Amino acid sequence: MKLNLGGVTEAGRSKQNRTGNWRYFLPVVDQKRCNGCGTCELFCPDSAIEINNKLCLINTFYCKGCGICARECPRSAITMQVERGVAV
Amino acid sequence: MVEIRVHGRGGQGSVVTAELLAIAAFRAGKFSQAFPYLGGGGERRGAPVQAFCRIDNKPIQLKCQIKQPDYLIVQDVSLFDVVDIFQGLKKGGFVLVNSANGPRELGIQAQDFRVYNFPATEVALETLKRPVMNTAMIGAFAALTGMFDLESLKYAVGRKFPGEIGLSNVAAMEKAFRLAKGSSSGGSVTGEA
Amino acid sequence: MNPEAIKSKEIMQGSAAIAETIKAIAPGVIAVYPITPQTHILEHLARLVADGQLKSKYITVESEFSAASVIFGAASAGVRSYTASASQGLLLMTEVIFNMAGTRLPAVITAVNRSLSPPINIQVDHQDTMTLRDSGIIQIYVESIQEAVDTHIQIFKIAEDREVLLPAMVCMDGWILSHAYEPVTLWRDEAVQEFLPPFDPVFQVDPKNPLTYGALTDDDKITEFKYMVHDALIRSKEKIKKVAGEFRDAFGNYYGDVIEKTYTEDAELILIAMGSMAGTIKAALEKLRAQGKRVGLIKIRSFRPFPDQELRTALAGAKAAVVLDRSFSCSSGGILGGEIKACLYGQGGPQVINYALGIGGREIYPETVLEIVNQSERLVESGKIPPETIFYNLNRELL
Amino acid sequence: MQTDLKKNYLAPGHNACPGCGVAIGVRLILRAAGEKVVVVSPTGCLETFTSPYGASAWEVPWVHPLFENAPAVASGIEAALKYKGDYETHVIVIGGDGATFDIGFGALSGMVERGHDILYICYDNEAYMNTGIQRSGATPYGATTNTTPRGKFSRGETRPKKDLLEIMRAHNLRYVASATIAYPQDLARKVKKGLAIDGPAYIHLITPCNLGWGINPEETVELSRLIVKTGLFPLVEYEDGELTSVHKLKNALPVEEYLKKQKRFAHLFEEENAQMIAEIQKMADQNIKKYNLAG
Repeated sequence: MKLNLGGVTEAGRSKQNRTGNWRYFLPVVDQKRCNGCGTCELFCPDSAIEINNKLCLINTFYCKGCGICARECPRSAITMQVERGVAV
Repeated sequence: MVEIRVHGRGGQGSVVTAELLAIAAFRAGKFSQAFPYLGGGGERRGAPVQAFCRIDNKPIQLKCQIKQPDYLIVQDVSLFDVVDIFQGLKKGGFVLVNSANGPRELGIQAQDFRVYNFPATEVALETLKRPVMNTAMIGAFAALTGMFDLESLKYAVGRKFPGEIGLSNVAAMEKAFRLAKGSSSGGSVTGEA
Repeated sequence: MNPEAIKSKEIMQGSAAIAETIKAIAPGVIAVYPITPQTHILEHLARLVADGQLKSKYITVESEFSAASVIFGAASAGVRSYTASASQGLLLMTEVIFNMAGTRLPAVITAVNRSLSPPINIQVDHQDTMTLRDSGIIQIYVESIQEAVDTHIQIFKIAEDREVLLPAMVCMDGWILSHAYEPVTLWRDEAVQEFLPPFDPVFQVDPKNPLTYGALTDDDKITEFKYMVHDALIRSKEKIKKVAGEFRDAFGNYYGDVIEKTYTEDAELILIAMGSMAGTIKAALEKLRAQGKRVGLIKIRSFRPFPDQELRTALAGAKAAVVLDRSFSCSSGGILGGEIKACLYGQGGPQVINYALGIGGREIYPETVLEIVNQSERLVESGKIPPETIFYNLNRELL
Repeated sequence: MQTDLKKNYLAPGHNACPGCGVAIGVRLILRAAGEKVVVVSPTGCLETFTSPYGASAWEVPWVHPLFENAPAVASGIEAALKYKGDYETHVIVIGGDGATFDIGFGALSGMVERGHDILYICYDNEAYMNTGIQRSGATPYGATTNTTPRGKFSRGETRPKKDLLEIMRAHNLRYVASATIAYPQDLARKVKKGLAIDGPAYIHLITPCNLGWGINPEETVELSRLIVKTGLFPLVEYEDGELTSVHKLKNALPVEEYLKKQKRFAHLFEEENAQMIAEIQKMADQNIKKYNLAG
């Protein structure tokens, strides 16, 4: 693809990047405890959480596993679990 | 081509003198050019200043200072101690000094040039109530050289200084012109060849 | 001259003439910071804004660095923008100028040439703008106030051309042009506007189309981005030529395209110079020609883009090229001289004699030119042309 | 907790470190600011992790010029938009503490002094993090960085950080506030206020850097909360020169609670440095008194 003049580049193309493979720990949501308040979504630096119909969904394509969601969840509904295949 | 060099100190309107002469010459249908030399780093009052004016019948290509002037205008006698005023002055050249004192009293050994003096500061103080003598010097210079018509000079002063200040400067210039014209053989103007 | 395009024919100060021309060009944003000898331009513009004659956003910034940055921002938002500076101010802008070129923003700067510190000196030489030569900015040097006026009108058209999109600079000698009074023809605003189409950028900062400016790039693309600037600057040469021709058609004035040749056809010795000294050289040439000396002049209008091919062609028949540099690169010598040697190397052109002169306002008189021509003739005759730059009238007693 | 605006203007897939405080801050800022914005960012972490060519994370127009000129570039953009008759689009600068306190301070001062209608937000992580943790004018007393290391003769940064909030107040801005990412509603409200006023506004946003502060990625928000709760970073708001809101602290926590979690302050807990902690406690107490946080 030809380069744009002056290095001007299109919006939002970072979405193509898989940052999920940076992860050692995966947030796992206990949907019974979760009430879909959205605190985790608000604090997720990677825009990897979606609250859909009061349901908290982790986008593992992007989630880097920082654990802020688990730490900040007011109902302790998220736990960080060792990612499969990752030696700790 | 005629080349005029103006010597003065910052604040005496020397740069403007060169500009006014250039404007007047252009008004009279000539090609002309004026520009300053501000040595010593800038636009400060009291610092020695030189300004230059060229007048010709064809477009002027030269973009340099005037090394061998035909005419010198000296706005401040104190500069004789500081600057080599006469440097490069052409044989038969013309010098107008702002002073009530004649060349001999000023200690000028006129050799191959003519020196005139005119008390422009006095005229300026009388007319403008301020010691800004450049327009008076221009009036005297025009009268003594015959190089400029008064109408073109009045236009130049009016363009540079619109309003009241322009009118009083025109008055100073006209007064100096009359005085210098009337006494070019003596009186307050001394000529020496 | 096209009489219908004329607004006035007056003797006026160079700075005022530039300001009046900028008014006709009507940039949307003007950023200003005072530095001698450029201040008269921005003061005149301020009066035009104060009187409502100029509708630009006039921004009095806190440094030249910010002046350049403000016009960077305005240009990124698709608005024609302008500033003027000199000397240290231009160097303070350096980082932004590289950034403007790389981001392909066609803002215009009037560079009123002045020496660099230390020691501090407010007189003319070309060290300031020549130091910016690697940035990607277009640089056109002018000889007279009229040429400065006309070049400003041309340069916006060149810079804003979609095939160019680079910042541009009109380099005019401090004092000799900025503070001089010369007869100047100013052009009617309508005629200027007709000549100069509105700035129509390829990209612009706009919430309707959210683009990212100033991206990060690694080694996989960086050479290509930089090459694109290099290439656009080379290609701007054709635009400079084209716009010079269009200007002649519209207004009647012409100063050559990227170079201007005077008496070069049969010349054995060709002087090469930039800026106002070309006028003094032309006056000296009249005397030399009257003496039967076959001496000519090439005035370089466009230093960036560099007129390499044009110089090779114009110099083909000459015995020697005498390059008069108003700047130099420490330990290497005259900058223009060095570039001309490089462009002639291996091409079978004339020998190059390089003088550095006119530094910090040291005057260049017709006599200076005559003496340099004499010296150069002797050097050619002796076959002992020094490879290094000759510092003309260097007072060794002071060293 | 309510998340009133779901639109995300910082796309996922950016290169911020896991748990990055700046990324959280920028998401919250953009969410509050909405679509009609132009963001200008100086060189820094934010610029680096959001802007690879062909992979930008920005969903709003965004300009990165240089390290030290974002406020001036923003000034030019604001002037150009107004010149074009666009009075709706907001211009926001989001820059780090290095760009704000140090290298770009002149440009910031000029921008606000000239009265440009721009919201300037400093994300302050208290050192040059992008270049690998070197001190800045925002580095607090006692903190170690790679240019203020613990050594035989050194116990970290020797000077208190520059009080930029007061410096901006001295510019007579109509709106000056401090915020952290730990209080997102407060931050959103302040961003909206800063944008609503005509003229320049300044928000000082504290955002921990995990790497630079020596904390775990999951602790970012927690540390932003602790710095407030100790009184070391009061959340305040000035409108037209008047202090109009403060975040009250019923029982301020001792500064140790905040300091002990960070490797950059680890040496303060050595016996010989106890006085330094007392110094820092004094700073917190002065804040509590100055803003009447306890009352």
